[in-house]
Amino acid sequence: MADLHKFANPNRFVRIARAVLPWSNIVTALLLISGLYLALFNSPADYQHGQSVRIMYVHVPSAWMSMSIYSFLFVASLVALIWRHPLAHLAARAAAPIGAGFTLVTLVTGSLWGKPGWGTWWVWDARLTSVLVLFFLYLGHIALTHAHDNPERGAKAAAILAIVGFVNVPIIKYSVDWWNTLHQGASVIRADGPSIDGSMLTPLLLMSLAFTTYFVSVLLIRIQSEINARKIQALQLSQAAG
Amino acid sequence: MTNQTTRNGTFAPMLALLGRDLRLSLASGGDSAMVVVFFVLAAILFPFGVGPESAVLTRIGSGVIWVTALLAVLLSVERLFLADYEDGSLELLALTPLPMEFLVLAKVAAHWLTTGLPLLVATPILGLLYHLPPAAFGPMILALMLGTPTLSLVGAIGSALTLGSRRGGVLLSLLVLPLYVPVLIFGTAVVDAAISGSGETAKTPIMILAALLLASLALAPWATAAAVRQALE
Amino acid sequence: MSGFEGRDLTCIRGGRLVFEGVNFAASPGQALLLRGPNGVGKSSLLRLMVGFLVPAAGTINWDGTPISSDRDAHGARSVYIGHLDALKLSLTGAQNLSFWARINGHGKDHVLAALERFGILHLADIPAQLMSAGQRKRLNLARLIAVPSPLWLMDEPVTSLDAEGSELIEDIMAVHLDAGGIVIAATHQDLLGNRATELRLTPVIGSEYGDLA
Amino acid sequence: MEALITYLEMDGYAVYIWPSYGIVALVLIGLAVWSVAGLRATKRQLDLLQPAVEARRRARHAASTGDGEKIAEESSQ
Repeated sequence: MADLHKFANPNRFVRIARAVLPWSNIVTALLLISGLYLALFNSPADYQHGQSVRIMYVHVPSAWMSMSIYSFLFVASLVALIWRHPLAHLAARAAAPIGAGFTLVTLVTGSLWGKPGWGTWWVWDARLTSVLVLFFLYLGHIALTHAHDNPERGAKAAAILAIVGFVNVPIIKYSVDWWNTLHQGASVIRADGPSIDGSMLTPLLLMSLAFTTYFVSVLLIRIQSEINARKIQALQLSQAAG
Repeated sequence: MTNQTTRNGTFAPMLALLGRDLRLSLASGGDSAMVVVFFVLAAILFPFGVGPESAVLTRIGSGVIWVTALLAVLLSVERLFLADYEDGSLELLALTPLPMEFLVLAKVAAHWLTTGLPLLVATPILGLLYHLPPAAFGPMILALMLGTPTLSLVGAIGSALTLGSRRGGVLLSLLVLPLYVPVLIFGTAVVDAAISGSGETAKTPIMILAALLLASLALAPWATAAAVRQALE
Repeated sequence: MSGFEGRDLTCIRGGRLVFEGVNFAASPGQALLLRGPNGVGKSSLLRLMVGFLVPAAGTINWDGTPISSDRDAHGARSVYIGHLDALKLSLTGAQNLSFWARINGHGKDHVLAALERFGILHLADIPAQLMSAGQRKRLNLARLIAVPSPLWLMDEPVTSLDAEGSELIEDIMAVHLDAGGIVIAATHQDLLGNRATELRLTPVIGSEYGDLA
Repeated sequence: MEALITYLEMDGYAVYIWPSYGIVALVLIGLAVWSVAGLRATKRQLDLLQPAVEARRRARHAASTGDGEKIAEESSQ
């Protein structure tokens, strides 16, 4: 490239991404297969929750993912704003939909797990409610990135929101817990998971690792398409400038 | 010809901005009156939905008052920077010797005086409509006094972030409402504690509301100033 | 080196390279006119000078120190005249101007002098709503005097001004230069004759990739 | 066959377990497919745009070589 800009050389990133992607796909597949095998076939039913404990093997890992991706969003936004690194903006923009996806999965599987336990589809359990609020933080971030005509503006605004949001997550968590204990109706038993013994821990960890490598794979794909989209925009702009 | 800006403290410029904003909002036919009317009207709708039984109304009273107050602040905070952004004043405000963070504080103060304060004045009326016991009026006013500035501060972040965006209003509420959850929880808790019994239990939520206010006094100006700066790029 | 200078400036907006390797220098008493066809980045360069935009590369210095080190000090020493008039329509001419004076830490003593200098003293108590576009432009330009600052940064200062207004603003600029001030304007008109040096921006060829080459 | 059915029933929890894994599959696969499709679409558009810009640049470059303009090297992807 004649006048490649040295500030953010995405080609180096694209080369790395292309190298890493096949491996992370393979690892994800292996982890998923082994995880699912253990989760669905080779682990005992829980004495208290019965077979429905198998939902936990997807519910808990996706909850962990929804929170860790939001932290990823926070770190990417910090890097983007402090060091003005355009790739970090794209990483945040690529990660947000994945995080929202995992949060949605957490909510749906949480409700499906709650139904046999308490007989209702939705329980205002402290953790589930916090995840519900987190879901709207994700939607806010995604909406803000696309709300401005100039994608650069949207990225910066969303980065600031991610930082403000991240600072608020513990506050929201604390206030929802406080609110939950305050209104602790007799009927709602605490939704803590079953005591996790060895045979259940391994599928849980395998599934969590599988989800993490899945996140890495999809993130690398999405960042590459964000880079292409920005190149297309730059091409069109220079075409417009004649 | 050096620039003789005597940096006579940060308050004169802040007061100048505060004074201008107050004069503007009074001149433009008191948009604070509209905010109060929305507040009372929205709160009046609930009895049509849930029925007039006073036991029910008392039970949901503080929650309804807080949610409608929160929505009233949200609706009015959208225009906080919009007018200045559209007529080019925001650029010039960023060029004053005073850091943007202080100007944001002045604007939020002006916003609170024109919306938060009128809401406080209108709250007793709703208290009567919802048959809240007299013991609840004091804590309700105190909770709103601590809560509404926080709502204005956090709302300012949202309004700066949505400057120049296409769907301002709806986007603003999507960004800001999740951040309002803690203020709503502890705000209503103050009144519930006052209604249900010993005033003692009301102390904790009041302290937390005050903590939330101090935290947003620290975080919001930085975030809003950063959002305004990137909106001016 | 006292004065205002920029070295090897590169500006990227919206992923597109606007210009690169641009240098400028203006010492006290000098005027600099930014020339070039539309879309070449005159306004972007001006916004770099004001500090709204941060250059992707290169630095802008005032008396040797980068302006990014103390944005508020740079804000205090400069006056920016943009495309928009930055006036509140419900406030009168004097109220608008004295607001800008007080918020920049000045008293109101220059306000009436500024209105008079721009020939709009009679608009002191008239709400900006009732003023014509030319009068509003003069009220906006009156900030140059109401908020005394050494560095004047102007984007198309003479648009919507009649001939008499353009002459007036040229005289005021000349007085400012004589007093050791600096004037930088992005404009198509010829201003200040030989007292102004020109910086011609040319469209950047073949640089279709911005920060994400 | 019998064992399969009893297994699938999951002691009566089937109606909760399989939809859970269904939503997981739906979201994960959906996200992956949507991302890959997005990447392909942008690549295709980029390949379309690339030559057009190249041609235009060479034309402008050829026209302006007269006045010693900085020769932009041929961009090699």
